[in-house]
Amino acid sequence: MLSVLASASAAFGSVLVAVFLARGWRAGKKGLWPFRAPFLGGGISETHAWSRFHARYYPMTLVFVAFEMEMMFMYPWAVVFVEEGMTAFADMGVFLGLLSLGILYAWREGAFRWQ
Amino acid sequence: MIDVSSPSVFVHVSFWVFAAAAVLSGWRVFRTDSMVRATFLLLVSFLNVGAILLLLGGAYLGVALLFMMTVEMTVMAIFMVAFMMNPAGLNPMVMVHQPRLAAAAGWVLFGGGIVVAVWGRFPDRPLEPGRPVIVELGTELMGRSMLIFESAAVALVATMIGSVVLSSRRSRYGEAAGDDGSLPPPLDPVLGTYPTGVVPETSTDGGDGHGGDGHGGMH
Amino acid sequence: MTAQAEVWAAPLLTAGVLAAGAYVVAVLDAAVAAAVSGAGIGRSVLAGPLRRAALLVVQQPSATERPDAASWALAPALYAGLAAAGLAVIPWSASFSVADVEAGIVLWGTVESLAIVAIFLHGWSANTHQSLLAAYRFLAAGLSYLLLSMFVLIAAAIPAESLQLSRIVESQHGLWNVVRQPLGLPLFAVVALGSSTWGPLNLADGDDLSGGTTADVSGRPRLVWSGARAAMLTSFSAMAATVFLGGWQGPVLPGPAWVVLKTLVVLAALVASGHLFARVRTERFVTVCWLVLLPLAFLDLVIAGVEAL
Amino acid sequence: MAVAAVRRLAATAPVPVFVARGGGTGLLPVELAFDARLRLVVSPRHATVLVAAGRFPGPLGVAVDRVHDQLPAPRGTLWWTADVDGDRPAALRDASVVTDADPVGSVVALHRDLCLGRIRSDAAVLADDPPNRFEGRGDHGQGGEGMMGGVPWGRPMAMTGDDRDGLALDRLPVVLGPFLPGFPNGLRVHAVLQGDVVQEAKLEVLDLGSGPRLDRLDPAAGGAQHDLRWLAEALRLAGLGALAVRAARLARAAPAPASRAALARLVRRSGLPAAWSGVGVIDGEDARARLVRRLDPSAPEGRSPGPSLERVAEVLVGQDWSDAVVTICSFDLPTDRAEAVIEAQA
Amino acid sequence: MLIVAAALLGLGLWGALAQQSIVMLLMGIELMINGVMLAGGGLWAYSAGGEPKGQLLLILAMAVMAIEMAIGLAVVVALYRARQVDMTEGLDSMGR
Repeated sequence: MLSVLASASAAFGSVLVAVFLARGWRAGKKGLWPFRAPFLGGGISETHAWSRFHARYYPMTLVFVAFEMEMMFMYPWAVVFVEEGMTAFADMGVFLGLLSLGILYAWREGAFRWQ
Repeated sequence: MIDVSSPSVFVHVSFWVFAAAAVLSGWRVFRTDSMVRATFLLLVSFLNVGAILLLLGGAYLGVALLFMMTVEMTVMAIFMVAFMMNPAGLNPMVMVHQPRLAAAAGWVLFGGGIVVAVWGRFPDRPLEPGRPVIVELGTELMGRSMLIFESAAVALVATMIGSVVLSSRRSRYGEAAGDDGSLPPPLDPVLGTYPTGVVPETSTDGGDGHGGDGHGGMH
Repeated sequence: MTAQAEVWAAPLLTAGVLAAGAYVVAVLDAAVAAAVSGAGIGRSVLAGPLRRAALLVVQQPSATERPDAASWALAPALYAGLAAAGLAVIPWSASFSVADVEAGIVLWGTVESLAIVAIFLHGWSANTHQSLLAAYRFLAAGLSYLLLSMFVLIAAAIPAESLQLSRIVESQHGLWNVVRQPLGLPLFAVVALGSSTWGPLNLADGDDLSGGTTADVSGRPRLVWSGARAAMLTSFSAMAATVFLGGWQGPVLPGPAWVVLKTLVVLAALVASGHLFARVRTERFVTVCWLVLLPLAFLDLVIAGVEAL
Repeated sequence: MAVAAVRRLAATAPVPVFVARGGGTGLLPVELAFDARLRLVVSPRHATVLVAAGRFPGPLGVAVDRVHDQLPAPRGTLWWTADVDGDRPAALRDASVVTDADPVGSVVALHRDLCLGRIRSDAAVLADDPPNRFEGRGDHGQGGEGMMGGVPWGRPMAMTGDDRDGLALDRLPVVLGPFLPGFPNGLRVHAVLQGDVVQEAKLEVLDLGSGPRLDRLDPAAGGAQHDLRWLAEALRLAGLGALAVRAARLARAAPAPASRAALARLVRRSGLPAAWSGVGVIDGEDARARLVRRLDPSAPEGRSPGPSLERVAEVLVGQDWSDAVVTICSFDLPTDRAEAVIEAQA
Repeated sequence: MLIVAAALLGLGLWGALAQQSIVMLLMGIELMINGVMLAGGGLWAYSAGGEPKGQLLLILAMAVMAIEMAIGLAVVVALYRARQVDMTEGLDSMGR
């Protein structure tokens, strides 16, 4: 675990330093105003791009969080699968069945489409 | 695997680094203007607690916390940006109420925690190194705690359904809006009053009065 | 190797492999592009990546009116760090891996989900329109493909009776997972393309949004970001080779050579797919992911389960 | 020393070129698209050389000025035109002018000289002013007032507005184009985006001027050439850059039917038709149908000028911006690109 | 260990009580659960001898957090859709 952390932080640190050296802490103060305008193909924007962004796929993300949590039970389950045999297999059936139910319902409600 | 019963100096140092980072980022969550930063600062706090759990020998618990919280905070960020005014903190802001009471309550809880931590008596039964914690968890799930585990699964499916019911469009438009799922009603009925192609004005009255600081005066 | 030496050697090894991997990705990419475009592969393919990198070093770094400067620098750094973390758990031979973490595949899940955060931050921080649009459409896809990866990795863990990657490699003795669980590798390839926003799943940096999250990035920050993307693709290929192609196992050659060889094969396939398949539409991808690919991942798990009984 | 070596290496890199197409150029300038010494890029931030191709009267010139100032240093500009006496926006005042059919040599030389420091990087042409004055104003000296008001760092924040799904979040009024990937010459979109969805759209074609043309379509094969140029643009949009180069190479002259069929096969296998199905439907025809029609070498080559801008604007409303770009690209909009074919066939 | 956990709990409570916005309130609650996780992990490792039930408990705490967040955010969407409310003050009278 320590080596993972060491590798990750080494790569992280060196890249962070590289980017800061290149761009500086105050990236917002570098360059002339026309250079810093957002690229819109020669067009312009009146407002900041940062806004209350309407992502439209909210239900999908919430289904995803619940789903993800279910998966957290699956990891230890996979480890003892062979040991437990049929019990674990039946359990998997119940589990996947429940998940499919959730997905089917979300799909019927159109959670995966948003336009 | 780290020996919990006799940790090395390195483990002690790492613990205090992670702990300090967790508390510091937890505090910064409520002190930053940008909602995206706030969310990911909370994530940093979680990641540090995950790292501490790993130090404690929770080989699965720690990583699971890292994984789960990353996902949750990513989703959180979407909502933070969408449902907070001024999500990027372009104008510095303070949006609090009853700050004194809240701070006092926080300090009291902290003090109570310290009392419990320092004077409380806990059994001294440390985790033996080399214990197969992941396999044990799996066996526990399949054995004695099967019911708990299954009911958690059911609760989560209920959560899925509940959150879809609450957040999907159908709850507003109902069946009448369309016959294929919650396919959005066509845009025109809603925006029908505007001829397409009109360049909008950006005056504040284009919205619903959300602009400005009308919210602050409600209390 | 002693524990102390390992901690010092680990960053050097992973960084070296990732740098080499990023270069190989650039060369492969140029070669496939030349072949597909009908120009023929020339000698410039080898020097090309270095020249382009040199140009980015010379170029003025971009700025925008009011970016989130800290996050803008943090995003590529986080992304590169994740590629390194992912690579660190890959076993190179029966006896050596940088860090054979007990919950290796869960750690990989963390890498994938944090990669989503890194890409989103990269698009958000610039405070420009096209990068913001790209960040959000990527997020929709990212939250969809992540589940596939969990399922196929759990399926691989079943016969190994462990979440540890070395055990997963050992469990493939005699029969690789790519045969035993035929759905695993293609589904994992989808995750790999998504996490490095490559080819048909290049939703974050797509040309239709003028480069997406990189639309307003130039110079060294852009070099670092492209390098990190290529490094991420390398890490994913190594992971695919480990989990589905038997990792270090193979006759005659030593273990590490097999890992490199198999990684290159996966890498070539992934890079080629980038020039042969068009970018997917976000909304359609999300639907297909949940309604077609996810049931396939269920099936993969069932196949693995039946086999293990 | 090391810096000089890096600069020498950079000078030999394939030149990243951003092309701004003005009047009289038709579609994607194929001469630039398939040469291995160049690399067409989609954002000025990625380029060292700006090639302004054709005529730039009035507002089109202003757009070129904006893009010109967004190129990072070292940057240079080349005006590729058949009419040196035409309007010359500020960005092109000091640009080298190329009138011959093949500007690649000049672009490469310009890039080399820039990287080696033999010539100075182009200076900005627009005034160094923020969009709005803000310094020292407002509650915190950054131009903002209260929670949402003022002009923090020079721009106001977007305000909320109604949306079809009942969540009234921020609306972003933007003017996009004309130099975006997939956009025909001179097209500009005035749009209001809520999230990534287009809420309102108005299309406008900027004045493209008149005079001699840059593109020389073969009158006999003009339709096929035009189709291939269009295809190159579309493939680039879909992330298939290598296939786009292939299409551009074929578009140089009257293409052989066999090589055209081979390209069509590759495009069909790429999944692009599937990705475009259901996008931008007008008169029951979607972007996929328009793509497939152009892939077929035996199809009649006559082109109608396409739907009116108003009808396209109607289709854009309700799509997300990525789909809107595909929709715009999929038509022969009544701008310069259609005009070129009609001229060639006349 | 427990002191750090207490600090996180305190911070979380302060955040949850002081913040006006519903989403920020959720963040405060999450931070409190974070403290609970830390305390639980510490007790599991030092006082429960690595009993598997302790692990299960912590995983369940994670599940509670996920459920809390999913439902909480869904409520935010529903409220905002219905009444354009995103502040706790806007909820003074539920029947409105």
